[in-house]
Amino acid sequence: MIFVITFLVLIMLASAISACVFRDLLSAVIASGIVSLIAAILFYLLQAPDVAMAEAAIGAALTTAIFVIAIRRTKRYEEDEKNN
Amino acid sequence: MRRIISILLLGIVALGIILSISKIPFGIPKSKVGKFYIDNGVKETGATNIVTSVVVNYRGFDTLGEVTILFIAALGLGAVLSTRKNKVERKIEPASLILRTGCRFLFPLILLFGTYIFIHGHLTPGGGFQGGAIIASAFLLIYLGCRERRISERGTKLIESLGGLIFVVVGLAGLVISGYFLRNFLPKGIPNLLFSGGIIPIIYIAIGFKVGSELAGIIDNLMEESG
Amino acid sequence: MVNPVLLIVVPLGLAFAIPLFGFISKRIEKYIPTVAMLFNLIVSLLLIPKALQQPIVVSIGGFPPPFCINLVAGPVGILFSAIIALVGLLVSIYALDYIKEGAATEKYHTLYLLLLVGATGVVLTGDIFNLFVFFEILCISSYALVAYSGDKAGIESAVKYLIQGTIGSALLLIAIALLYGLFGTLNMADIARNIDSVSPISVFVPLVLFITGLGVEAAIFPLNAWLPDAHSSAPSSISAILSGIAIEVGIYAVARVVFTIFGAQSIFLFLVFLGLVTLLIGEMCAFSQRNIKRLLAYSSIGQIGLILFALGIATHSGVVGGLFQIIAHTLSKALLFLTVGYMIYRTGSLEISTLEGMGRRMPLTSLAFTIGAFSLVGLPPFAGFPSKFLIVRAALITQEPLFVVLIALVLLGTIIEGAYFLRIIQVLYFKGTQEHKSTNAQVKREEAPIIALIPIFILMLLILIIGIYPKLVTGVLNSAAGEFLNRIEYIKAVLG
Amino acid sequence: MIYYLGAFGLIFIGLYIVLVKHNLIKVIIGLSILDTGINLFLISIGFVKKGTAPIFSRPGLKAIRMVDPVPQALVLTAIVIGVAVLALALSLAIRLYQHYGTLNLRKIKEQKW
Repeated sequence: MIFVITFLVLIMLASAISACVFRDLLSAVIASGIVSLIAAILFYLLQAPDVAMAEAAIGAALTTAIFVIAIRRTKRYEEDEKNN
Repeated sequence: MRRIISILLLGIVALGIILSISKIPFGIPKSKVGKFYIDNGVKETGATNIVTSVVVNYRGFDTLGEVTILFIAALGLGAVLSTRKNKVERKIEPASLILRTGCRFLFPLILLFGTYIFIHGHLTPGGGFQGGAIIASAFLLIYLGCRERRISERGTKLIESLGGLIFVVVGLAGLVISGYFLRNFLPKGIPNLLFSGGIIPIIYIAIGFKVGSELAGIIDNLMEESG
Repeated sequence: MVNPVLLIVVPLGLAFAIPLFGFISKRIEKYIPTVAMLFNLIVSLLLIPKALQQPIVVSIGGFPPPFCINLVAGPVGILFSAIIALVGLLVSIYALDYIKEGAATEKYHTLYLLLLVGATGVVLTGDIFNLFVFFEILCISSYALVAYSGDKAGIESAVKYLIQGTIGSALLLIAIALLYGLFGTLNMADIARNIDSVSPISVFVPLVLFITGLGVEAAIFPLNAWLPDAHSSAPSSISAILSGIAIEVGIYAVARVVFTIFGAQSIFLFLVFLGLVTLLIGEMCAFSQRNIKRLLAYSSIGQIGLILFALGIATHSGVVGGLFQIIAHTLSKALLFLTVGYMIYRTGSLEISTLEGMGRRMPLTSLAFTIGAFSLVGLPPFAGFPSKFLIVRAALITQEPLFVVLIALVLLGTIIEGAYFLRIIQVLYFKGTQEHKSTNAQVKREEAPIIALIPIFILMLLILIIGIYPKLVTGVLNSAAGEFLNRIEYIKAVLG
Repeated sequence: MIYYLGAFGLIFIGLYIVLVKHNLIKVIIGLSILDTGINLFLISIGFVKKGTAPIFSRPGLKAIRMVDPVPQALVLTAIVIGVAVLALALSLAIRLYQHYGTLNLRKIKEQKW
């Protein structure tokens, strides 16, 4: 069990870091959605089914959808930081 | 430069929090308040889901505030996005047949599931917020599948207001009848039955409708003029 | 029997109902905030005598205090809720005309009412997580209201405000989580009772996180980058509320956390220095401003520094002085923003130099501005004088040489403040009149509309009355200071 | 214990993104990760080893080993607050983009700080 949890936490942190690194905002949003999804699984393992449900429905699904809509109305790529 | 300062700052914060966290052991029960709720929750509120009894009854005031915050966000989003009201005629390209049919097929089922979640909030995991979010995701699906459909703004407004008002009025009824705001004044019933828990199901149904219509309204507002 | 919970619930219910009223008639909507705040003012005034004898503790849901959320309507809570209701009422009357009918007018009025509900909730609640929730109500509605005008500046400052405010609330939530982990309870009195049973170092971290998190909203020195932008680009009625109520509520929350929950004597001197730095930086930035609303915003930072300084002295007279200064600042700054709102409306520019000759074009409004400015500087018959006098006396009474030096610096800040306000008043009355005299002797009078003059006039009167007869409020302030300084009494009142 | 580490990892990555990145949408992503981290931290404070969820779904369930319900209630509130702030922030980002044509906070310097 402990290995599964460690594995999940590591994936979660890795996708959080990749959300920081990605230049493509859409990929970053998907990565942060993965963070939320794994957090929901961890909530379930921590015996919090209510919160797991809320995180999956609100954090993972709706938040990602809102982000995607917002990106569609703005810009998809982060600008290069050096040219300013 | 900015990066180095930020990392230094974060380091200080991290050190402090780790110092403090080392005093909080992991995995042993430490809260007398939580223990009180577990011991007396079923008896005092009639809900078998203790989280629900905490959310709606013991800490119901927080929930009222939380509902208000979502209301503010929906309003503020409307105010921010609507100040320039030149609606561009959107070019709607229809979704593919499979997507459209699938969405139409799933929409009522998801609605049903969301309703189930918030009606059974006091018995099983779930409740008004989860159910409301699921209902909102059903509307999201409709936006993807049938792009010309829009929910009426009047309808969402009406449901939002009524949901909030029901919450406040139920609370005030408790104040009038028993002297405490949000007091669970209705008969508690037998635990584990659908009709139990006094005011909890009423409030959760109101919250479910309110959250569902608010989140759907937020998505609707964001989608507008996005062609 | 009037229940303090009504102060929060009735305006909240009315705010939820505003869209419903909108279905009946579009014209009712804008009167709802006025009605709600009138109700709050009456209820607060009714509760004052009872709250002075004994803090009114109301538990919500009818469970015994540590196990439910409870409201504590002591002298401090009732005092603040009365101020909020009073200023909220006056500004809502002003906004009846100032906010022009548009697509989102009813959203403005709803958000405005909810902002005041959040502020009232913060000052009345006795539970830290509930404090966080009401704080978020206050913050989120102010983000939305700063962006209400929808122009470039408004949106930009709302974004800055939102990012900094959200980081602040995140730190607040971490602090609450740590406290819950340490004590297993969220009730303020319960935490306060047990705070000494834990090693000081592990309590210190939540304390610092609390001060940082709340300090963003209270605009304490390094955390106030958002304030000048947000206050200057919001509509003037909202600037009045943000400057007059929102940051004071932030200061209240800091004081409540430091005094009541943590009882942290070691940090008081730090607060004094923080307040002094905030004061000097605010006043110096204000001095170099050309934009009138930014000037007023920086002056708010300076005043917040002064309040923090006074509270940090942590003697009885010091806290009384700080609370008095809160009242004086709320009334004067609201008055200044309200008058400036119509001056800007007439000239169409925020530059101070364009206000030339306003003393003749809008004599009543200019008079009100002058009174507000004099009160803020602390000239005698106005409300700012007794408060500054009390603070200076409190600092001298400690008889420590350190405080004598510090109070000299505070007076230096006041002199800077006096200098820039005199400059504006000079522009208002004595500049640009020569040309007018030669060309057309009769300058066209363009007074603010009568419905906006009513709240301005009432504020003017209040400033004068409190200035001439400070005993009117010192009674309440004395018991309020007692509530802050006597934790044991507070704990006993809540937990029995 | 690993939960604490995960939660703090998320909190610091979130704060780092907010402090260092210039793109507004990136900053908002950082805020959302920060929120998730705090929620995970709160829930792991309330965890009890070998505990069950605080739901009396079967009549014979013992109350002695149950997870603390209070943090779960708090997190439920915090999640909803988080999504509310996020939606407002994104709507502001959309308006900001309409005004300036960029989301880079460094380039948007109309007003002095």
